[in-house]
Amino acid sequence: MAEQRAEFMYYAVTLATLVTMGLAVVRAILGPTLYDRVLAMNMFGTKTVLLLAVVAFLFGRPDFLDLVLTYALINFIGVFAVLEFFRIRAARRQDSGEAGR
Amino acid sequence: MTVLFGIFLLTLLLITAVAIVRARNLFVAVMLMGIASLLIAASFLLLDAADVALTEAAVGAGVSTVLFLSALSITSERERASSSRPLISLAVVTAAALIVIYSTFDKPRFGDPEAPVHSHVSPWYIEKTEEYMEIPNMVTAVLGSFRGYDTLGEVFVVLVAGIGVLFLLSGGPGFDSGKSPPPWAKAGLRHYLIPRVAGRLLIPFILLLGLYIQFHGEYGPGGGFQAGAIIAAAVILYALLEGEQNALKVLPRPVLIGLMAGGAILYGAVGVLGILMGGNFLDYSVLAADSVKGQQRGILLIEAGVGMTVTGVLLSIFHSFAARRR
Amino acid sequence: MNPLAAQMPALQVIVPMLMAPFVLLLPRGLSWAAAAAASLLAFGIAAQLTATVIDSGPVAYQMGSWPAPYGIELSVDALSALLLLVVTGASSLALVGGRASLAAAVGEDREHYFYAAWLLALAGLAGIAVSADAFNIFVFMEISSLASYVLVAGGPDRRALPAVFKYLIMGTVGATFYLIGIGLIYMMTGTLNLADMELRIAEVADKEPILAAAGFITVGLALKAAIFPLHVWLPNAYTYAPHIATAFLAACATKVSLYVLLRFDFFVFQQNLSGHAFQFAAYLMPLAILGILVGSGVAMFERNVKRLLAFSSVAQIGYIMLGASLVSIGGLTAATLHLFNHALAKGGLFLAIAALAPLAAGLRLKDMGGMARQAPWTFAAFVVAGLSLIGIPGTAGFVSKWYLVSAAMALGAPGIALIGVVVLGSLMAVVYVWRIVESACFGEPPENPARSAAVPRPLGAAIWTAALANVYFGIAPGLPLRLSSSAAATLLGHVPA
Amino acid sequence: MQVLGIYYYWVFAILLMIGFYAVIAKLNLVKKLIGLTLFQAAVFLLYIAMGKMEGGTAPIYGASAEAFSSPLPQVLILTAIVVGISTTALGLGIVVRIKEEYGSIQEDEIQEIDRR
Repeated sequence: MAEQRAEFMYYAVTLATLVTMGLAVVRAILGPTLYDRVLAMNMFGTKTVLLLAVVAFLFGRPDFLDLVLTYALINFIGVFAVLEFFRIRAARRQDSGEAGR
Repeated sequence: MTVLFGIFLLTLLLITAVAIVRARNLFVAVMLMGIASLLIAASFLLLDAADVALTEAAVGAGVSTVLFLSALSITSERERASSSRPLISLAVVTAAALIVIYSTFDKPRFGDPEAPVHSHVSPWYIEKTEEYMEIPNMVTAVLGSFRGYDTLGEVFVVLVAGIGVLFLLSGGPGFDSGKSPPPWAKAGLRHYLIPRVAGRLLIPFILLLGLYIQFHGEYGPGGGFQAGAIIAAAVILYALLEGEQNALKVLPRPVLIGLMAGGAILYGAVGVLGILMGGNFLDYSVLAADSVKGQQRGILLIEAGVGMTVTGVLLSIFHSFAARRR
Repeated sequence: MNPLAAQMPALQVIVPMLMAPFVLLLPRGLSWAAAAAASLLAFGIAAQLTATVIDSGPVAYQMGSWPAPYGIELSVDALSALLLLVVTGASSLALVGGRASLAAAVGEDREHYFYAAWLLALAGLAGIAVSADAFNIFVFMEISSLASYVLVAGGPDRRALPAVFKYLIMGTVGATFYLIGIGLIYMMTGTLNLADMELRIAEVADKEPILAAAGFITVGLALKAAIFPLHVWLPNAYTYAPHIATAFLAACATKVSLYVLLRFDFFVFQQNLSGHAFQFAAYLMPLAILGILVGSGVAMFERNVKRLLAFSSVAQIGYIMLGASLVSIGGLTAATLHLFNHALAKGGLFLAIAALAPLAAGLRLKDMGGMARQAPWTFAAFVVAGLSLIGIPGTAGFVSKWYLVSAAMALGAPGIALIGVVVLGSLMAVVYVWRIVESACFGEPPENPARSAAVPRPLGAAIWTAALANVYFGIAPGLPLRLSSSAAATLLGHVPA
Repeated sequence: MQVLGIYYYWVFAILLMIGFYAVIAKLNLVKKLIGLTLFQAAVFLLYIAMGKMEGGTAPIYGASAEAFSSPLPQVLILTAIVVGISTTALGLGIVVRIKEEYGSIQEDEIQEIDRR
């Protein structure tokens, strides 16, 4: 009984996560600004981490949590790469703006 | 229920793919690529491919995003003018799609345990991994030993990509070692307090995770390639935080080239050792008195070689791109 | 048997392959020597393997000592031996002769990357030739392709870059098509080993996935082999690559893809797809004929010498396909023999171009003026190789065309038309080779006199080796003929009578 | 289960074609590379889907696992993913050099410059 209830919960959580992922994708595609999309991608990464964690339990292979950890850290680095990209872009625009003047 | 999950993820994937092709801004396309890659990785996990899911996430969402962004920050992010001959292209594509869909008629039922894929070669691997190697992860067993020659080839594909990027970006008008890059190019995110603190805190853990994935690959999902990508990602994170120049001080270019060449040589040397000890190339069972021990030792060594080469190549490529920003 | 002899198929690949990372680590001055030594050693191994194959038939090798369908198997038969000779021979000649020319094109500070990539291209091509595993062929195809992108990108002209980008895109699409094809076959048979595949595919031969797989593999490999109309990446890639790299790639890169195509068509599909002979005749023969005519036709009007020769390569690939599409002993002998002979002729021509290039800045026809007087010996070798390309009796090119013509003759009436095509193609070759000779002998020398007329000794030696080989194999075609007729017999042995 | 099976192959076909369309129709070189990545990803999906076995689990010996999905397609795709990223990296290197030499990453503009 308890197991069944746990499995039901796993399914419910997975479903909820999937819906959130869908929403994040919608935001990423619609935009409108770049920052919306960056945020959406970051959120999507987080949701993937959650999804995989739940699925690992659902499949009865909790050893897959290693994978989840990797996803979380990779996602983190991805955000930093984007931040650096924005920084360089801003700096370059400033440079070329000054050169233009 | 899992059927529904699968269908949902795949549908999202298709929508994202269309959005990627339609996006005018290349930066947006790269962001969406990251999402698509995570969707693919999640689908892989639902299909029982844990190792592949790990690789796809590390490569698709991690490495390839970083590479595309580095390239975009040198080139430009707007896509001008749309497409050439869209109608002809669409016709070609539709024709090819019909052939592909035609080809899926009369294929074995999805998941059928009697399908040739599951009944011919695979059962041998599933059965013999235990007997010959005594390691739980069959993917690592097949990758490292049964089809170790493919993996050797894979390492050299990575190596040639590294050589190629180094070759291309060590010439041409953008290459000028005498000129120092503008101050903004080398600063990194050093002046932003929160990213810096949070990032620096995480680097050791990422390195630790990388080492874990490297040496745990025989027991769980993971292995040299994934570990190499993760370790490279940790160093790239350091470079993003502290500036590329400082990362080069920690791991200078010659060290990186040494890593990439050394890993490939290590892999090859293990293979040649097999010949010298009286077996065939890449025969690990002769490496120790006990053939099971020999196999385990061989797989451990070649995975280390893969990890070294991948780390070296990814970092060399990253630095080559970063050096071009001016 | 000597224990090392049993390891030859593996050594053939790993000698050049493992030398590549060492080239990265060695002091800069040694990189050329290391590359040339590894390449010569590989040539020695290829010669040894050829001798073994001639003496005692095909050699098989189990990687990692795992039994065949589970582990990866290597196998060397007459066809692969022929190809190995071409690949390692072209690489060795080009490397030995090409040091100065490459240093000028690539620049000494990044030379070592170039030589490492060269070795990996060589290892990749050799790896395809010895492999008996469908997926392993894909992996080595990618090594050789990525490495050859690097080689082409080493060209001094900036136009090399768009050319190599196109090459990369089309090459990757081709390789991915091939991957889809073997995926579908794997889905239906559960195996990747070619010999095992041949057995197991018989049960499912008429299912749709196999038909689609045949299509994907053929199109993918045709892209890589630059079979007309999928050749568009080739002319620019050959034109803007460093001259020595062009000599190497023109001699063997597309040939290896052709080899894989032949292997799949004859070993895996031929006996299993109904009406296969008909398919060959129906689809590949017209393409081969069009390739010969269009390639030669464009070459006749081309003004850049390297591009002219590149279009001629498209035509020559047409001859090889034409021979194969006859699906007869004679046709296949002619095809495999032409594979060898064309490599000799084209390799020699491009090597000579490398020697003449410093004298003729843009390598357009009008830049060639006075070449025959400025560098008479080199130009004489160029003419010898050119005659072989045309197929003049006494040169290697004649032998393969002769076999092609006699194979076509066996067909009866339709064969006459094919002979017509071969003769017409050869006449067109006379025209485009003559255009070069004409401007070199009678053209006005360019206004600024040449910077240096001296051809480096090793390059001269390499050019004359190639030219004399063209004559030698034209008069005594024993070795390649033996290999190619044995290869033809093996290929046809897989076709039900 | 069968619906999902068919759906996997259809998604493979459609994704393949979306990527292929981007490769042949788009003029921007980076976009071409992005298309190439999608194109290859579709093939990965084909292989992994054929390796799935009903009732199987990931091919790692575990406490309760008895039936396993096939490890071989997974190994092949691991290699293919690595090959894919290598190609992309080399392609991006070429694009960067093209941008420096021509000041553009649009195919039509580059052809225009060369014709001059």
